[in-house]
Amino acid sequence: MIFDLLLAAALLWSAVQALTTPDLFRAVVLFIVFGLLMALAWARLDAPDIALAEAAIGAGLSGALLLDAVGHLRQKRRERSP
Amino acid sequence: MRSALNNAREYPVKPLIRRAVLFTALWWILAEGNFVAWGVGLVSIMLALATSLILLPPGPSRLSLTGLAGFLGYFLVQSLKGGVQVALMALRPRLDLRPAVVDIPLRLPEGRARVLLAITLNLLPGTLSAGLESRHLRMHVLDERSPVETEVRKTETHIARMLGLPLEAR
Amino acid sequence: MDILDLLSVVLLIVGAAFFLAGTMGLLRFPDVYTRLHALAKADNLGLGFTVLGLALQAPGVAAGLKLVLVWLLALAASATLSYLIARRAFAKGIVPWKPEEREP
Amino acid sequence: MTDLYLTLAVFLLVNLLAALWRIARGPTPADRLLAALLFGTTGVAVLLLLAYAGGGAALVDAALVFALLAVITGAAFVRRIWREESNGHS
Repeated sequence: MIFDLLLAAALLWSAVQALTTPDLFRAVVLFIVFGLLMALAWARLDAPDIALAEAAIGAGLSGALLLDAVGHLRQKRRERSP
Repeated sequence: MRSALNNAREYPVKPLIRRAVLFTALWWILAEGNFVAWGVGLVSIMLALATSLILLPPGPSRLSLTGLAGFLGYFLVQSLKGGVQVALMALRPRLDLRPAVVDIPLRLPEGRARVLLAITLNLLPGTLSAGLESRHLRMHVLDERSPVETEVRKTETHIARMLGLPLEAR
Repeated sequence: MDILDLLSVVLLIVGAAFFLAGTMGLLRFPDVYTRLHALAKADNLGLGFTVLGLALQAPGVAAGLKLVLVWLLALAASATLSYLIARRAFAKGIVPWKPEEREP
Repeated sequence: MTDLYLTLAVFLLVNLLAALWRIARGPTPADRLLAALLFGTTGVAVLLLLAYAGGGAALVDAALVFALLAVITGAAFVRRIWREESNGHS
């Protein structure tokens, strides 16, 4: 019970932070963290297969792709204003 | 003797079998001991075998089993020590850190062995590798008073014994 | 409660203590390098003890070995990653933290 | 035993929440990522505990994925983000 409440609070906090932070990189890290917490939530909801998919696709692959995208964006910005 | 060696190089059968056995054992563990899905398992084993042959072509390996056991024992004891040490540092009410950066000359030949050394040192007490140069290893040390060089030398010796590599005298 | 259960209780609690130490290190240590030390060593040891404690309760040999496999994977992952991050930090010129000189 | 597993899972979750503070504080990008990696290791432990607290063996597979995932994220970070800003050093 305490576990679920804490998990829900952390989920809400990371989601709000990820949406409102102005720093793109921090938003991506928070997104990854949100994905990992969400996987834990799925595990608590007796859906281990969705937990697996969430961890692999939601946090892992999308996280890495988003990090990659932020890297490209930064590089572009630097090229434009050296 | 020589012709046997040449044959082994042309048809790397032995490493192939060794790897196949390894991957089968891995699959057995992953499937938690039951062979219900062993069709999928067979395909996975084949794919893993092909990938490993592409990424890591079998070379002349002289992995010594006693060396491996020695290395594992040393590694387990030392990493336990490392964890306890860093845990005590983190939980002490007053932080007592004396970090320093040291360069340690390397004696292992270039290649996998050096990478293994750098990565292993990350889990041993108070050391964190931060860059392999051509002649030395740059390390961040948690406590400059600890005998880092002796520890690195010991780890080096264990790795060299495990992989059957010579250590350059310095 | 037999001796095996007792042993796994002890192992699990020791593991949790190491996790606590890792988190404390992450929060209290002064710079990236020292935090990497704390994460790589303490957390992996914590996971190791947790895995051992659970493996004693595992339904079969293969299930127990699978837990150990998870641990080995996590070990390799964090050792490699801390090397990569530390190397990049040095390349970027982040100066390691030094304690201020205190007169004895 | 199940009670102990759940208690320890709660304890580890509190650890995770403490690490969120490091993400909020920074100061360098690497510090934020380190906290995310801590989520990886500790998440593995939480999942394993949940698996043995009656969550089913499939959660061990999820834990395996957690452990793998940390490498992918970290490698993407080191190769892509933390790269070109160092003109002059390196």
